[in-house]
Amino acid sequence: MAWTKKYLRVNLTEGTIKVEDLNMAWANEYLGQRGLATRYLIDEIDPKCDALSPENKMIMTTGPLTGTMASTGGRYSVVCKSPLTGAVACSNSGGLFGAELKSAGWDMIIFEGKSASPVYLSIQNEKAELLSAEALWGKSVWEADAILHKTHQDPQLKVAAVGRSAEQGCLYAAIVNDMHRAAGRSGVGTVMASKNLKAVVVRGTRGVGNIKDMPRFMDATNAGKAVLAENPVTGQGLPALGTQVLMNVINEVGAMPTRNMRETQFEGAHKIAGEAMLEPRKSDGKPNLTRNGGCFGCTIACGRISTIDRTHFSVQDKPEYWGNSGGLEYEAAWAMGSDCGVDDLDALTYANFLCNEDGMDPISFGATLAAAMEMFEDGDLTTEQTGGMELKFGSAEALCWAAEVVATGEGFGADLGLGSKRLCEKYGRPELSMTVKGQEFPAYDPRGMQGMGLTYATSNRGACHLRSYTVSSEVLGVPVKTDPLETDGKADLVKAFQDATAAVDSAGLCIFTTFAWSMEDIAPQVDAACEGEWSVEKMLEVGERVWQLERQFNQAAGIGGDQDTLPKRLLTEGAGSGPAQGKVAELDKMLPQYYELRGWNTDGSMTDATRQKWNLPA
Amino acid sequence: MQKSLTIDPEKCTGCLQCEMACSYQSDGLFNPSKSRIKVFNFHEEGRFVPYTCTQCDEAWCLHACPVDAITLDASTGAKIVNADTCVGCKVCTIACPFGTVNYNSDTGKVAKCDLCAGDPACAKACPTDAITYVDADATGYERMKEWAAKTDAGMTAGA
Amino acid sequence: MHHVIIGAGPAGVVAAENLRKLDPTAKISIYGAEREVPYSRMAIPYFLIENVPEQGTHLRKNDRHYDLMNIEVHQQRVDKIDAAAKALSLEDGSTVNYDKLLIATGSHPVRPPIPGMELENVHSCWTLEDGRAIAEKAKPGNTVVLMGAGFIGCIILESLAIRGVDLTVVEAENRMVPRMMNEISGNLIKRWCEEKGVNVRTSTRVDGIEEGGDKALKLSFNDGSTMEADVVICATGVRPNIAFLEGSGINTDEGILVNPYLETSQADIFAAGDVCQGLDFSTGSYMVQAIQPTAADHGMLAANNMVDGREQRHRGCVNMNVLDTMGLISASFGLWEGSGGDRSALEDYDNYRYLELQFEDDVLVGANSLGLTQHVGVLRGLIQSRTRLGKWKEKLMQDPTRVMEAYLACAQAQA
Amino acid sequence: MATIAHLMPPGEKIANRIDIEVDEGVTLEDIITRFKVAPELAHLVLVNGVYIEPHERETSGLIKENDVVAIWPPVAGG
Repeated sequence: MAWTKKYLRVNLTEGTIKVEDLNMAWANEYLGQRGLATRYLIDEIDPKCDALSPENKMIMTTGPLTGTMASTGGRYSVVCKSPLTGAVACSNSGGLFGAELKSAGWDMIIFEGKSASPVYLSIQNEKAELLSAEALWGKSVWEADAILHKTHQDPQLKVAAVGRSAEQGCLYAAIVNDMHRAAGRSGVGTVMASKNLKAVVVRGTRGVGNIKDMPRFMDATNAGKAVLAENPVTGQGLPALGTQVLMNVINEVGAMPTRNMRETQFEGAHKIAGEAMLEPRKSDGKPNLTRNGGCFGCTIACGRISTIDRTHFSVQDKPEYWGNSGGLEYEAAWAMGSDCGVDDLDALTYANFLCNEDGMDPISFGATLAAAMEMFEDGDLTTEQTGGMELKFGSAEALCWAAEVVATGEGFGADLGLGSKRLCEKYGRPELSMTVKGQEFPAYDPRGMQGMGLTYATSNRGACHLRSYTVSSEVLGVPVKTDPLETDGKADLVKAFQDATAAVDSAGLCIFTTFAWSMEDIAPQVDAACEGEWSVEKMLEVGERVWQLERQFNQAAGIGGDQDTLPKRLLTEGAGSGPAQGKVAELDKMLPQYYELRGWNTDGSMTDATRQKWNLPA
Repeated sequence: MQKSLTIDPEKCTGCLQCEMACSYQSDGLFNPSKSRIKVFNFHEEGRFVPYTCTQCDEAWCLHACPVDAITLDASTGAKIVNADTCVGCKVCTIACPFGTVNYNSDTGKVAKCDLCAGDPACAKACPTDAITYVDADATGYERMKEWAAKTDAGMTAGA
Repeated sequence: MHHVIIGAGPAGVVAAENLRKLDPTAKISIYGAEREVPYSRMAIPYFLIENVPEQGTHLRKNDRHYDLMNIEVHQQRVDKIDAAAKALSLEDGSTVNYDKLLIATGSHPVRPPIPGMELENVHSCWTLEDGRAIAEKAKPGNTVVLMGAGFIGCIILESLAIRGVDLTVVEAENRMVPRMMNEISGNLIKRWCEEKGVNVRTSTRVDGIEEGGDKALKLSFNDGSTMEADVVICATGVRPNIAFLEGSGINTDEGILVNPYLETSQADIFAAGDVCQGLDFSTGSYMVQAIQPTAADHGMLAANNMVDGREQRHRGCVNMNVLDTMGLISASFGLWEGSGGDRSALEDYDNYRYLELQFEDDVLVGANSLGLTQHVGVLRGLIQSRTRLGKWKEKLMQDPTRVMEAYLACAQAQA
Repeated sequence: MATIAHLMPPGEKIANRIDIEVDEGVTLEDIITRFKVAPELAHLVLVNGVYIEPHERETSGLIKENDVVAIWPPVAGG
C-alpha cells in the first residue's frame, strides 16, 4: 500500500483525462517515483523521439512515502526524455506540491501529446480538468501563481508551473512549484511548455492513508527522525547554513570549479558563502538570510529564505523583489558565482530569484553564462552578439542582465538558453562547454574529487551531483572517508551511491536524509508502509534496477558508452592550485572497472545477461 | 499549573509535521487539510506561523453552541467538541473570533483542537520546538490571550 | 433573592446558569410556555432529517442538569407582568413574585395575512411540535410548498429534500435569504437549490390557500398561477413575543427596548435574546438580531447585571449568521451590505464560491461568504476588534481569500 | 563557519580567516583547544585543503610555516 494505486492519464492533444490503475507488478520492481515513472516512460515512448515533439511524454510522479509523516516525505519527480541531453530526464522537487497531489488521491500524472492552445491542469481531489491558460501564457511562474490562487480562491492551492524561459524554448527550463522549489534539471520545464501545458494546480483533501502497518510505520518514521535530529549534519549543519555551508569547504579542498572550470579555487568564495549570508549588511542591518525553511514533512529544513539588499543596483527600482523568497543554495551560488567569477551576494540572490520566477535551472544557467564569458574574453563573442553587454568574468551586471534576458528569451538570452554545449558549438568553441551528455556540471571539480569525475561521466541524466554524491565520502567523511585524489575503489563507491540514490529517489524521500540515514534506516519505513517485503537488500536491488533501466533507455536513445566521458579540459589540464594542483580527472583508471561492476560490455553497452538479470524491457 | 500549547513562529520551518500528526491523531491518516492546527506561510515576510485554538477562557464556541456539544475538559482546560452531540449547525465556526473551529463537510460536524487529552500530537511531532506544551504562563500564549480580551464580545467590564 | 426568567430558550437557560455561578444562594426560576424540556430551535432541522434524536435538540443533555444547578424549570406561560408589584401572573392563574426579572420570551413565526393560513396542512416550522408534525406529513412523493426562503426556510430545505418530497420554495424578494445574503450570493444559492431539484420561485407571493383539488391544498400566486400541494410550510419570518407586555409599562418598539445594560424601562426587569432590541455592534443602533450567538451573549450579560453590585456595559453584538442550504454553506457578518467604503469581492459562479468583504477605511466591517468553511470566524474577529489592516487592506482588495493571513498579520501581530 | 565563527576574534569574521602564530611542534588539537572549539564541532579539519584524520590531530610537526588550517563543524550539502 502507501500507493493510491491510481494515476491520471492526460491526453493534451485530445483534451481527455482518464483514470488508470497503477501497474503493481512494476511498483514491486521499481517502488515508485523515479523508478516506476521511468518504467512507464520506456514502455510508452520511443527513446529516439524528439524530446520537444508531442511523442514525448511527461510524467509527474510521487513516491509511496510522499505525503506521509516520514521525514522529507513530500517529494515528487518529473520524468521525460530531456531536450538538453536526449537522455532520460528525472528531476526531483520538494515543497508542498507532491504531497498535495498524493493527498488528492493520485500517484502520478502522465501527460501525453500536445494541446492546441495553452492549458493548465486543475485537480481538486478526484475532479481533474484541463482549463484555458491563455491568460497565463507569457507570465512568469510567480505571476501565474498569483493569478491561479486568485482564480481558484484558495490560499491552500498548490501550483507547479513553467515560466517564460520554458515558453521561449530555453533548454534548461525548470518546473517551479510553491514559488521557489523546482524540478530543476535537464529541461523538464521545456518539455512541459512544449506541450502547451502552463501549470498544474492541485488541492488534495483526502489525505494519505493506505499504510500497510500504521503503528510500525509511526515507530519506523519516528526512529528515522531521531537519527536525523541527532546527526550533526542533518540536525545542526544543514538547518543552520544550508547547502551553502559547502562554499568555503569545497574551495579549501581545491575542488571549486571557477571561471568555467579554468581554475579550482575562487578567491571570492567567502563573500558568497553560507557564512556571508548571515552577515548584517550596511543598508538595513539585516542579513541576506532571513531563516531556514523546510519542504513538506522535512525535519532537516535546509532551505534558505532570503532577501536582497534594497539598495543593490539590481533591485533598487524594483520593490517587487524586496520581499523574501528562496535564497541561494550551494549549487546556484557556485554556478552563478564562482563559475562566473562573480562575488556579489546580492547579485547572485537576485539572479536566483529570477531563476525561480521564470523557471531556469540555475546550475545550467550559470555554467552556460560562464562558458559565454570565457568565449567573450577570448574574443569569440563580442558586444555585437550580446547586444552591448560586456560578458566579463566577475561582472555582476552581466549576471543580472543575463538572468533577465534568459527569463524572457530576448536577444542574446535565446542563445544563452541553448545551454553550454549548443552555445559553444554555435560560436565555434565546443571544447569550452563543461558538460557531459549536454548537461552542465555542478559545483565540484572532478580533478580535486576523482569520484565525482566518474559520477559525472556515467550519470544517466548527464553531469549531475545528485546521482552519486561521492563528495559525501571524499570530503565530508560520510559514511566513511575516502581520499578525494585517489581513484582506487571509486568505481565501487560510485556504483553504491548511484544505487542507493535511485532507491531513495523512488521512495518519495529526499536524498539529503542519507547524510544521516543508511538503507537500514530507510528500508523499515518503506516496509511498514508498502505491501510486499522491503528489506535493505530489496531496496538496493530496486536501486540498481532503476539505474540499469535508465541506462537501457539512454542506450535505446542512441546514447552509449562513448558519451561516458568528461570535457577535455578536465582530462588534460591539471588543476592550477590547491591540494589537487597538477591533477587531472583520471577517468580512464575508473571507467573500465565501473563497467565491469555494472555487468556491461567494455564499450559500456548493456549485455543481454544483465538485461535479463534485471528483467529489463527489451 | 495547567499547561497550554505555546507557539513560537520564529522556530517554525513550515514542515507541516504538526498538521500530519494532528490529522493522524484525529482521523488515522495524514491529511493536513483536516488538521486542527494550521501553519500559515507568509512568503514575502519569510515567516511560518502555526495557529490553533488557545482554549480561551471566553469560550465563544462553547457558549454559542445551541446543543451543549462543546464542553470544558477540566483537566486540560480544552474546549472539546462532542461529535455525538454536535448537530453540525456551524454557529460556533462563526462565533469563534479566532477562526479555530472549522466545519468538516465529510463528517457533517465541526472540529477543533482538543489538546489530545493533555498530550498534544502536534507538539510531539514538531522537530524544532516551535510548538510546545508547557505551563500556561509561558510567553506567547499570554499575547494571544491579550488579543482575546480585546475581542471580548461586548462584555467589557465597567461603564 | 429570587431571579425569574421568562423563556426557556438559549438566552434564558444561559442566563440562569450564569446567575447560578454569580449568585450561588439565590432562587432561580425559568418559566417556559412550551410543554418541552428546554430545547434548541437550531437543532430542529437536524431532528427532521433524523441526524439527531429528539433528545439531541435539548439545550442540555443531562436530564438532571437543572436540578443539579438548583434551577427550577416550569412549563407554564406567563400572561402578565405587574412591574409595580414585582409579580407575574401565570396561565394557571397563580402569581409569582420576583426580585429581578429577565424577559427572554423569544419570537414567534409571522403568518402572512392571506386566506387559508389556518388550514390543517399549513404549518409553521418553529417549535419542536411543528417539527414532529412536518416529519409526519412530509412523506416521500408528497408535494410540499415552502413559503419564505429566509434563514429558517433555507435551513429546513435540506431536511425536506432529504425526505424525498417534491419541493417548491416561494420567496417574495428577488433572491434567497434576502436578509442575510446579497443579490449575487442569494441567487447563487437559488441556482444551487435548483440544480438539486428544488423549484425556487423568487419575486413571487402566495395570495391564498384553499382546500380541494387532487391534493389537500391549492395555492394561488400573485402572478395568477396556481399549484396543488399536500403540505405548506410557512417560514416567512419571526417577530418578538411582546404582546403579553401590554400594560406592563415596559417600553417596546419592534422588540423590547433596553439600555446598554440590557435593562428595560422598568426597574429590575431585563431583556435578552430574540425578544430584545439590543445594541448592534456595527451600527450602534438598537435592533432585534434573533440569532443564537446574540441570545447567548445577552443571556450572559443580563445575568451579570441582574446580580447586585455587578455592572457590565454592552458593546453590542455583531450580527452574523451561518447557513447550510443543501450543503452550500453561506455566512454573513456585520455590515455585509457595506456602508459606503471599499468592497472586495471574488465571484466563482461555477464552483459556488463567493466572498465579499466590506471596509470602512482599512477596517473590515462586514462580509458575505459562500463555500467558506475554514477559519471563517476570523471575519467576526476582524470586525469586532476593529483591527486596522494597514497594508493588508490592499492585499485583501486584491484577494479577499487571504483574510486568515491578514488576521494573523494584523490582529495577532504574527507576521 | 558561522556556527563556530563567533569563536574568532572580533573583526575577523567576514574573511573567516586569521593569521596566527604557533609554537613549533604544535598539534592540531592544540589549535582547536586554543580557539575553544568544542570537539564535536571540530568535525572537518583540513591542512592546506587536505583532510586530517581525527587520530592524526595530536601528531606533532604536521603543521609548518604558512600552512592553512581549516576547521569546520559537521557540514554537508549538495
